Amino acid sequence: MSEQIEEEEESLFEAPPIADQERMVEAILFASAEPVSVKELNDRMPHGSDAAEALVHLRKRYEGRGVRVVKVGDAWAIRTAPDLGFLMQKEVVETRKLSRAAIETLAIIAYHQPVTRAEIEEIRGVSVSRGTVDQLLEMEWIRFGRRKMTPGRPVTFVVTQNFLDHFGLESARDLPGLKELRSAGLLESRPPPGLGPQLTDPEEEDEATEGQSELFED
Amino acid sequence: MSEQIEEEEESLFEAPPIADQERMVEAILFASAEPVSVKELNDRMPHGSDAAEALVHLRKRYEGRGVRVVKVGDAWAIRTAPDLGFLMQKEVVETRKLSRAAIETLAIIAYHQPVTRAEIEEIRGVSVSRGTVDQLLEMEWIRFGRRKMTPGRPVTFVVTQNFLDHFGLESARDLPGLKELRSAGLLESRPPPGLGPQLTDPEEEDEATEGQSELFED
Amino acid sequence: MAEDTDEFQEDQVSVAERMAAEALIVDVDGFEGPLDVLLMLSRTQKVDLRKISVLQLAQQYLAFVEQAKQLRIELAADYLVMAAWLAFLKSRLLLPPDPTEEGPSGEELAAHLAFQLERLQAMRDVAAKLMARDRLQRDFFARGVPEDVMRTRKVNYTANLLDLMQGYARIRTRDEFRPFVMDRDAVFTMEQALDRMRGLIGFAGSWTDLSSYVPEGWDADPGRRRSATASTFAAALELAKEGKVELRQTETFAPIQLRKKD
Repeated sequence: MSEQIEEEEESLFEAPPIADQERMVEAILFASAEPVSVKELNDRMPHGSDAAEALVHLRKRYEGRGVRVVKVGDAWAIRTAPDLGFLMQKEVVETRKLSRAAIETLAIIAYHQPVTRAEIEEIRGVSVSRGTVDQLLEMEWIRFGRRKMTPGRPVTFVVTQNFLDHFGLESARDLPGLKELRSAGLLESRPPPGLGPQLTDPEEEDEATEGQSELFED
Repeated sequence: MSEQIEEEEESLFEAPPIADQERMVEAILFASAEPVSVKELNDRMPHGSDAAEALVHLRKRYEGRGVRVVKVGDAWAIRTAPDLGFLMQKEVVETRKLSRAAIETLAIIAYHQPVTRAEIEEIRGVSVSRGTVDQLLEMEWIRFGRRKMTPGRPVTFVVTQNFLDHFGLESARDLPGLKELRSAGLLESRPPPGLGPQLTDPEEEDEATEGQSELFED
Repeated sequence: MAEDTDEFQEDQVSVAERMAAEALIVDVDGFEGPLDVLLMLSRTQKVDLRKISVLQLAQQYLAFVEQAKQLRIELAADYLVMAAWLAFLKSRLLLPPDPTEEGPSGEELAAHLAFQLERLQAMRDVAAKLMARDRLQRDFFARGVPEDVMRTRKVNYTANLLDLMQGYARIRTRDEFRPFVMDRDAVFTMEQALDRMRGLIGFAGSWTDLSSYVPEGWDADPGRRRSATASTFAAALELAKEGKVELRQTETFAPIQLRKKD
């Protein structure tokens, strides 16, 4: 290394070839903790170097690359290309069980669709928070159905194809009924008489099939 | 809408063109002072990317430039070309001066790894002070390897990725003079005559090779 | 004439040797043990370490220790151990081998010492080569402004069909919902069995069939019998583990017997 320095000192006024100067600028910008001005580059490079010209070449070389040579104030630095900023993030994916409120709301929508918020609340016996519905919408497990032809024309919710895919169902009609839930041991006791599966409520039936067929339209 | 989602999900598994992957590897390596493993590169890049292949291209691209793409164990880093060190006086970090004992201990660990403290002492003919080993551990140039399958199951020492990085080695196999030492039989642990073949039982040999490969695993 | 020169050279060497030895003694603290001193001494022989005269080396070392004693320099124990070992080695090398004596020959020991010296020298050489390499942040450099990798947490919520159905079932049967529990009528728990047996083993001085501990009224219905037998067996194992009873069984599937342990 010392030989090299000597050589350079000998050739005091002969600048290294521009390609070498470009390499030097590249190395300095890479290793520096702060942007480096043209003056400092020239001070650090062998006598007679022209950092400004080397920078023009270097800048061109990095065009379209993963990093770019950028001007910061009156100094120069190497920075990540803006479109690759996403690589500087590491996503940690965590899988969590849906909350009980969300599961119940989802279940009601699946079994009763199309169903309004008021109906969900009536079935659950508690109010449904905005966050729960939003979460299910965001997950694309439910979506808005058509408005109900009742006073106020409330919006309804239906389940999506995504929902069916996730739960491995061909249609919402494949969801087991209460009787099957019971025989599968998921229900302990018989429901009080009169509270039978509302899925077969004649009044609702039309709406339900309509809503369900809607699912397969799009 | 659902169709669109499906499409997006499909394209999740279609890797970006290799030229783009090369840019991404470039950006990640430039952004990191520490070597980045191929696994981490793949984890951070879009699904289906092949960082190893992109690295082949990138390495070639930087041949002869002011910075180079270097392999450190099973990780990769960008480092300035060694011939330009003279430009970087400002960036020089003074490393603590190592004692002669520490330097010798380090070399013995590097060339004989995995090696126990007793073996180091055998080679140097003097006991190894706690401080020497502690200093090397603290510098993260050595770490504990797996225990040896000999009576007492002593711990062993191996060199780290930091060690390789610091001395510009791709792997411990590239240590200077390693081949010559091996062919001269100077890396064998030859037991003192009369002590029986305690140290060279075949199990040990396995351990030794395993230990070396261990370096390249993590 | 030729002889003269030789003599002269020999003299020269011995002077150099003497000076080296003195330097060694003065410097004894700077040395890293007896092997290091031996390596230093061996350099005066100016030969390949593999062909070194161990005998001569041993003599040099012993002279070194002798001189150190005269200068009343306190030598660490391992220097003296080495001196004793080298004196032993010297005697082995000088005396004709005794065929009745077991153990390694003088030549073997000498060869090993030469190997150790060569290996130590080799390690020193590569250590120097290693330290002379281009080094990070001295000759080549890492990125000056590393960018932090932001860690973002993304939560994926999930549920399965069972969650969904259980959720629905919970709502539909809310009024008469109770958590799903097994019908315990036909279950004899291990705690019950253990309580029962703790009371009974006091009387089990001789080998008794385990099945006789199954409580009355539990042997008619097969379901109840199974449960009681299983829990009694588990309780017997627990008591054996506590060292309160001994168990034995003559062969596979034969009745299990137990008795109190004193």
